[in-house]
This record gives sequence, structure tokens and C-alpha cells, in this order.
Amino acid sequence: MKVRVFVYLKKGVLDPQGKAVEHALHSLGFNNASDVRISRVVDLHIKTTEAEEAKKQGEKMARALLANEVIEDFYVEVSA
Amino acid sequence: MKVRVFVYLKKGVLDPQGKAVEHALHSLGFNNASDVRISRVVDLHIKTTEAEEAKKQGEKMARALLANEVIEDFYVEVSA
Amino acid sequence: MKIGIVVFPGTNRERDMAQAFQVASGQAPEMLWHQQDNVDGFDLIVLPGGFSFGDYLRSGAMAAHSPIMRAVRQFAEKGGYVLGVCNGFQLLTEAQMLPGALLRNAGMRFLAQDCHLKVEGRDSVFTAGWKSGAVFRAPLAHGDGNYTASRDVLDRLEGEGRVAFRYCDAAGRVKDDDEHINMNGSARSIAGVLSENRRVCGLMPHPENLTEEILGGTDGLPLFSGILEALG
Amino acid sequence: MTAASVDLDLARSFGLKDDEYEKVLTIMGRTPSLTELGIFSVMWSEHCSYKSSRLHLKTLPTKAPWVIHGPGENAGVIDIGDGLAAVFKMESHNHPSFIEPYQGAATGVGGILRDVFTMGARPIANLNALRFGDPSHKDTKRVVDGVVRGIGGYGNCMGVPTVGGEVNFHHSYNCNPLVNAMTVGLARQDRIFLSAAAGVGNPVVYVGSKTGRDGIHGATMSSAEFDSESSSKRPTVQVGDPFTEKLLLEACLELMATDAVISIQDMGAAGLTSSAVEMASKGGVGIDLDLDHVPQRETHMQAYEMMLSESQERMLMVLRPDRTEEARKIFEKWELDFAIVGKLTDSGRITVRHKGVVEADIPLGPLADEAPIYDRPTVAYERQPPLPVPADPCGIKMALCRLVASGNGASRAWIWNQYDSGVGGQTVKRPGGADAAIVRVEGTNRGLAMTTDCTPRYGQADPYIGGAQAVVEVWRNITATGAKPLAMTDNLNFASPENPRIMAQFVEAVKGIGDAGRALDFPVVSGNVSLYNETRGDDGSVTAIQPAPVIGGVGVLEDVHKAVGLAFPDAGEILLIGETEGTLGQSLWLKEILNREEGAPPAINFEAERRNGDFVRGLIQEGSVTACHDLSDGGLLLAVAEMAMAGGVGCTLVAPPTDVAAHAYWFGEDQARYVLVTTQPDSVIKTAQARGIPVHRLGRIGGDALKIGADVSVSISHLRELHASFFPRFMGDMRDDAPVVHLDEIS
Ligand SMILES: Nc1ncnc2c1ncn2[C@@H]1O[C@H](COP(=O)(O)OP(=O)(O)O)[C@@H](O)[C@H]1O
Ligand SMILES: [Mg+2]
Repeated sequence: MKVRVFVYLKKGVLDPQGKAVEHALHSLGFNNASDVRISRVVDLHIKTTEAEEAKKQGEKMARALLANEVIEDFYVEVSA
Repeated sequence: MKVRVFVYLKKGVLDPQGKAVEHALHSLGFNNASDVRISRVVDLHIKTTEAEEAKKQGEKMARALLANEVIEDFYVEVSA
Repeated sequence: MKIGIVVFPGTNRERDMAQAFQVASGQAPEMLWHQQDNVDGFDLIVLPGGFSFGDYLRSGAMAAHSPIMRAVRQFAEKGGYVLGVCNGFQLLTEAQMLPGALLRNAGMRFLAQDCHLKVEGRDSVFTAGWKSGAVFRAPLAHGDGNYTASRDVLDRLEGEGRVAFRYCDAAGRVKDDDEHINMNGSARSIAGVLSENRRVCGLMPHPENLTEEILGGTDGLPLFSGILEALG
Repeated sequence: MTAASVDLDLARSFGLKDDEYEKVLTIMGRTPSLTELGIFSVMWSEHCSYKSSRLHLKTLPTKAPWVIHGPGENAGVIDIGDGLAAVFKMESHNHPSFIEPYQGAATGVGGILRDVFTMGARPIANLNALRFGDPSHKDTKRVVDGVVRGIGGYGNCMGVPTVGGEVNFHHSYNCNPLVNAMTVGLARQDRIFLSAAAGVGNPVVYVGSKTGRDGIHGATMSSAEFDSESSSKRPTVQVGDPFTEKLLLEACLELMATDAVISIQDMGAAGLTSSAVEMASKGGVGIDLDLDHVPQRETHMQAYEMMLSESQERMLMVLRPDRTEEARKIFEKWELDFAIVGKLTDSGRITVRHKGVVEADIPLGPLADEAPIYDRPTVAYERQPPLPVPADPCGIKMALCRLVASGNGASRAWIWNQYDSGVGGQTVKRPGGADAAIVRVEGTNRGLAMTTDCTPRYGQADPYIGGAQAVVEVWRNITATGAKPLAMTDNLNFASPENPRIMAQFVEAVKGIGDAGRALDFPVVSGNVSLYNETRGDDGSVTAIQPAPVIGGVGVLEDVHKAVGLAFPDAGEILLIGETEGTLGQSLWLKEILNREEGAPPAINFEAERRNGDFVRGLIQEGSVTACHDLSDGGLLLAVAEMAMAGGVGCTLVAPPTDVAAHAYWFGEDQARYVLVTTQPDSVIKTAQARGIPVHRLGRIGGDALKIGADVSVSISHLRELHASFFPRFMGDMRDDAPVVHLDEIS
């Protein structure tokens, strides 16, 4: 199964990258852009045919390594 | 409108991060994980009510700043 | 006194660290490979700077799961002393042995210049070499040094005297929103913190690179002489 | 990939000329396979064969008693005493750095690091020489940003300090920046590893990263000029992985401490092809490769692709057969791929098999011996006549302020503050601290001094002087720290050698480098040539870069404690060593104040260089000098201002002699000069005069302003602000509320 783990900064945690990108967008003339946040997506294959199982595995990996739960939240999507 | 820009490495381009994460997942015992690729997601607000317009703007921003088209591709999703 | 310096794939300041202890004590620490799962018999474990596992994903994230880290955690739980510098600090937060996290520098660029630090931590071997309130110079070399933690955690750290070092200017002034002083944008200008029992310390700058006149000064030496004196 | 049929058209598209393809047909006695054509085309590319430059490079001085290995190995090796050797080289990554500045520069650094640690040396310092387009050009900011991040990204992660370099802006580099990277490494003299393969039957081993379809035809791309279609060449961009390189470094050094390695060669440009061919040809043996065993990152790779891939962070080695398991364990410990991919033979051929099919079978002798070599035509280069001193439009003070605030005169701190210059714990003089960086040799009292230099304006006007001046400036930079210059590496960046005027530039520059090297006992031990640095516009017009024969130099200090920097100490007398004529031709003053690039550059006098330099070094060694700076771009006053800004202390200078125009005196760029600070001026002057060395009292340190007599006074803090403002403002890092320093505000 294909598993996609979205990892994003918790609400309230400052996003220095997002801030810098927003600033850069403005200086390029995109003045109507705001609330820029940058997240990470980890795509991977899990050797199983069970969507449930794949999702559970993905969540485990996120908790173990892919996300730092002190500052980040995550969610997992599964597709065939 | 909410705009989400996915930025990912072109096929065939080395993804050192993905490689290292895959390795780390294996040493954590997730041996059934493979083909790990890491991408970036940029979420932002665009001040417009037109989905078409928002998407066009998002693509412009991706081309101008958010993606490095020499090695990366991107796609844009819009929601209200 | 037995000191171990942990080497992860990608660690690159282990020799600098060993040299600093050597200058301070005349004795060379031992290098410990990350696959080792035992740190018995050591008095101090040091996690040095570098780019463990390339700092891919997040700085220090993958190293936090290396076999040796289980041993280091147990060592700390039993009251062992642990010092993490730069990547070592990032790693200690990833391993949740210290609170908070280190985000990308506010200016989005790698910072490799000298900063000044104010010594604030109380009752700790890691600050014992200085008088409280002392100011010293130290080199920075990092891309992710922007310390963050929840307000509660920050309040607690401050209340318990667990902010070991704070960024300041040469005269000791702290200004959180001055990018020339608090260069990486850290919350409350925090450059280094202590664990609850004050035996685990993490800091971003590199005192180990200022321990000899010929290398530009000895501002960093009190970290090492202080530890050595306190731990005998 | 569909199997293309091999013919002249395909050969042309691979960069081979018609007569070169004819030669291939003769050597093979048949139509070559696709893989064979690929091998010929990369081995005979300018990059690998040096076909336009070889005849001229042969004239360079390469020998001295302290030279252990000169050009021809992966890097040059010199004796620095105590049984130790310095191993160093410089290499360009110009074309890739325009297409993708971050990865282009990063992989450039990765490549030069491998050249050095392939020889058994631990890299102890990186330097870089950069040329960017005019700051006002649309691409310049993007290129500066990416290149600086890329150099830092790779070097910082490797834990190799970046300790020096140089940066210039000029419109001729608008679409063709130059990124030259230099690495200096340290090895034991009895543990130097070479690339010549030996021992028929011995295993050929591949280590490092897996092979992907990266950068196929990079070697031919770097030899092809840029045109508006260059974007179609984009897929050749390679991505660097400094983490893997760090592992490769540690694994190689660990393996080299055993006696398992017979020979080793990094896979750089032209990857597996050039490493296999070079190892075998140098060793006079044949080589069989079985590509089935090559670690592959992608599926369905063809032989052609594997042979030409430029995937980074890979090495090829010949090992003792009984030690391969020991070697495998080391690479497994470092979590790197390790594969036996072939063996040495006595066939004198390179044979490549893939899935049981022989994909290439080429005689190595002719592949090397019959590589094209060109004696390309030149024209007499029209030199510019000396420039009569132009009128001074703005006065000394304004000119000084404008120079320190200009792109070419501004502080480079914004750049080096992104490079970790202290990692390793041996850096004695960091960027900005001295004319050359100083790195202590770990575990000893010795120091190495290192620097890079070139003044392309001079070379454009007079290529011979351009070459010679780069050498003497490097030699002076090393001397000004008190070190003894030992040897140099070069990186010759020019436009198309097929243009006789450009070829003349090249030939003259090489002559200049050679003459300077011979005169100063400063041999060339390694180097690199980068040609076709030009841009073709949509209208067919060609813009050539200003020629940049960049020189990197290394010197040694027996006692590193004797090194001096350039910052003014709190007190002392300032002396000027050397003759001042006031040459403004091709000077920075002329360029920045009058926007002119005219006239003959300053003349070079090797004898004066040597005499003045040896004298200054002697003074530093005996301890009578507390700061020293050589004079170059911007002349006397810019040098003094740099010393004052670095020390944060002012000085009062005596008025210039009346027989030279004041601006020519202060900003002329006459060579062989140094400014030094001493506490014993009388005895220094006496010795100088006794030896016929020109010496002048320049003034005295003190106060918080730079003053010339009673006429000129500018505060050091103001100069520092101007000096520091260019890069942050240009690169947009300055906060919106930061005070912008306007030149008009100078009163
Ligand atoms: N690209 C660079 N990387 C690191 N250091 C640099 C770079 N460019 C310049 N520097 C440093 O800045 C200082 C001044 O450079 P430059 O003006 O070129 O020196 P010089 O006057 O000797 O020619 C030197 O210490 C040099 O090493
Ligand atoms: Mg220079």
C-alpha cells in the first residue's frame, strides 16, 4: 500500500520557514498571500494489502520517527 | 481561498533525505517500508473567492519561488 | 574521571570536543560508537556537534533512536551527567531528555559567527566554571538553533533556574527581538537549558572551539574546567 | 531508452567532432556500440582529455624538492615537514552552478573533497573562488544565494572548515558564474594512495552511493558553451548528499589505515568510465567490469547509462584479494554499498558486460594515446597602453567610501558567516583575519597558510599579467602571514579555445603563471581547466567571460604562533614596503569611480616580489611585525582601511608625496607592496635600506578615525557600516527597519 504521512507544525508553534516564504512572496509582489505554513510529506510503500494495517503502521512510524510530537502533529493517508 | 502547493522531487532525482529516513525506519524495525520520498507542502491563503484565480496564483508562486523546477515538480490544490 | 564522546554517523565535532577536554584536563576522552548499547563506568557522556544522519528529516531525530541513546537515557536517569552541544542539544530534545525543540534559524540561513552568552544556570556543573551572570564569547555553527517550547515550559525553566545560557551582547544585554544578539530567534534568547536534576545540559554554541589563545581565545574553557573541577 | 543507432549524427550530438569520430571507427575497426561511443565521447571531452590545453600545461613548473606528487594524480602532494604532507587541488563547477546554483556548488565541493581524500588525506580546509554577474543582473542574486548556501551546505555537513576564498562581480559572468572550490588535506607521507591499478586478477570494488541516472553527459556539458537551449540540458543536474560523503570519507580513511588498498580513484566527471579507464591505463593493465553487480538506484538501467552516470559520492578501488572481506566489513559498518564489480586483466582492454552481453570492448592504449590533442591557433593579443592618470572626480574620502561600499570592495562577512570556519578545532586565522587563512596541523606546532586569488580585469587587458599577477598575489598573501609559500594549484577558467583570441588569452596566462612560478620557486602541483565559459545570446552573439586563471596556494609556518593577521593592533607605526608609482590602469578605483576598465594593468616585477616578500616574511618570523597586509585591489588606502576596520581602531597617515597625484598614490595598484605595523620602525627601516628594499613611513595607529594629514577624516565606525552594508542589502536580508546607509549622506 502507498502511505502518505503529513507532518505539520502544531498550531501556535512559530514556523520560521513559513514566515520567510511569506516575506519572500510579498517582495515578489504576491501581496495577497498570507498565513503561509510549510509542512513535510513522507511518502512510502508498506508491504501489506490491508489499508487498516498500512495506516496503523504509518502512524507508528510517525510517532516513532517522522514527527516530533513536541512541536508537530501528523495524519496518515493510505491508497492502493 | 486556501491553497496547497505540493512540491516533490522529479522522478529519478536522488532524495538523500528519503534514503536516510528509509534506513532509519529499517533500523527501528519497520522492515516492510520502502520507496521513501520526502516532499514539501506549502499551505497558504490567497485573498480571492475565485478557485480558478487562486489556483493560477498558486502556480505562479510555485514557479517563482516555492518549487525549484530544475529538480522538482509541483501541483496545486484549492479549497474554500 | 571518565568521559565518553558519542560518535554517530555524520557527527563532526567529536575531535574538537576531545581536544577541549584534553586542553582542560590533559586527558583524552574515549570515543563511543553509536551502535554501542552500554555506557557503564563513565562519569560524563558528551553528545558533540555535527550533522548526525545528515540532519535529514529533523536535526538529531534519527540519532535519537540509535542504540546508544537507550543507554544514555538510563545513565541519565541514574543521575549520570550528559552534555549535548549543538547537534547534541538537538538530539537531547528529540530524545525528550530536555524540553523544547530547535527550529530553523529565524533568518533561514546557517549561522557561523561568534555570539555572546550570559551564564544564568544555577547549581550545575555545566555553569560552575563561571560566576553567575558572567558573559563570554562562543562560536555558533548551526542551521536549526531556534529554541522553542510552550509558555508553561519556558516559565518553568526560568522559574527553576534551568536556563543555563542566554544570548546577549558583549555588554551582557539580552534582547529577544534583536537579530544581531539573539541571532537564531530563540524563545526568550535561550541558548542552553538544564534538565530537572541539572545533570543534563544542552546548548547550541561551541565553547569547545574557544579553548586556546592560538585559536582565538579561551572564553569557552570554563565549561570544561568547571565540569572537571566539580566532578573531580 | 530506445536503442539509438550509432552514426555520425549521434556522435556529433555526443560532442565528438567529425574527425574524432573517424578516429573512433579506425580504432574499433567497426561501428562502436552506444556504450562504446559514450565512453569515447566522455574520455575525449575537453574536461577529461584536456585536448586544447595539454600542450600548454606541460610548460608549467611542477618540480621542487618539497613536491611529492605533481599534476597527474587526483591532487598535488607536498612535504610540509614532520613526515606529513599537504594534499590539495582546486576544481570548477561553473556550468552546473548557473543551472542549479545550490546543487551545482554543493556537488563541486563534494567532488574536490573526494579528490583529496582519495589520496589518503583527511580534508582540513575548504576555500572557494567565486565570480558572479553584475549585481544588477536578474540572475545574480539567485546565483549568489544558491552558490553560497550550497558551498556551506556541503562543507558544513562534512565538518571541513571553509576558511577562505574570494568573490567578484562582473557583467561578463552574468549567465556564466565561476565556482571554483579548493580543498586542502593532511596525510602521512608514507600513506599516500594513488590511482594506478596493479595486479592482474585483483578485484575491482565499487563503494559509496548507488548509481542513478544523474548527470549523464555532465563531462561533455561542462565543455560545451551555454546557449539559450541550456534549459533542455537540465535533467543532468546532480543532487549532492554530504552525509553519504562524510560516511565515505570516514570509511575510506579507516580502510586506508589497513593495507588492503592497492589503488583508488574517485568517480567524478564521467563516473565509472573515467575512473575505470584511468586506473587501468595508468597501471598498464586491462579491466573487466560486470555491470550486473553495480549498485543501482533505479530500475532498468542500461550499460550506457551506468557507464556515464555522474551520481555523486562513489569510489572505485583495487583491493588485495585476501582483504576484500575486511574491507566489506568497514563499509558495512558505515552503511555504504560495497560491491566487487570486476577484475584486472592482462588484456589491455576495457571490457564491459551487462546481463551477459558484452556492451563495450575497447583497447585502452589507443583510447588514451590517440585522444585528440589540439594546438589551437592564436592571434597576437592586443594589449592596452598605460593609462594616463585620469582626473579625480570625487576626492579621496568619497572614493574610499564608495570602494568599501561597492560589491567588489565590500566585506564578505555575509558570505563567510554562513560557512563553518572553525570546525575541526584548528583554525588559527579565520576569513577576514589575515591575507591567507591559517590552519594548525593537528598535534603539531605547525601551521598551513592557504589562499586563492585572481584579478580578471588584469587578465582581460593583458592575459600574461593576469596569470602572473594571480600567482604573485597568492604568494604575497601567504607571505604576509609569515608563512613560506610552497606550491600552488590552478583553475584556468576561459571562454572557447576555438576562438583564437581566447586561445591567446589562455596561452599567455599559462606563460605568466609559469614564469611567476619559476621566479618564486612556487611550482604548480595540481589544477583544473574550465573552457567554453561563454554565453550565446538569442541573436547569436557570444559573451565571453573575463579570463580567470585562479590560483590557490599553500604555505607552511614551522611555528604557527608566529603567524600575523591584518587587523591593526591598538598601537604601532605603519610602514609601507615596496615602490608606489600610482598605476590606475584596470584598477578597482577606475572601475568603481569612473566605471572604466582601461589601460595596462600594473607591471609585475618578480625580483621585487621576491625581495620584498622575503624581507617581510623575515621580519614576521623574527617577531618585529604585529600586523601585515599585502596591497591588491583598491591599493594602499583600501588596504589600510581594511586593517583599521578589522582592528576597530583608527590611524593618522602622512600626506602623500607631491610627485604623484593623490588619488593615484592612494588607489593605484602597483604590485610587490605590503603595509605592516611594527613597534620597532627605526630598526626595520634601517635593515630595509641596507638591503635596498623600498620602505616608507606611512603613519601611526590611534584614534577612532582614518585620517590623512589634516585633510581627510572618516570614522572607522562609519567605514565599517558602509563596508558591511552591501551584501545584506543586496541579498535582501536587511530588516525593513534597518538603517540604510546612503552614500549621499557622507559629508
Ligand atoms: N568565497 C569566500 N569564502 C570564504 N572566505 C572568503 C570568500 N571570499 C573572500 N573571503 C575572505 O575574505 C577576505 C578578503 O577577501 P579578498 O578581498 O579577496 O582578500 P585579498 O585582499 O587578500 O584579495 C579573505 O580572508 C578571504 O579569505
Ligand atoms: Mg583577493
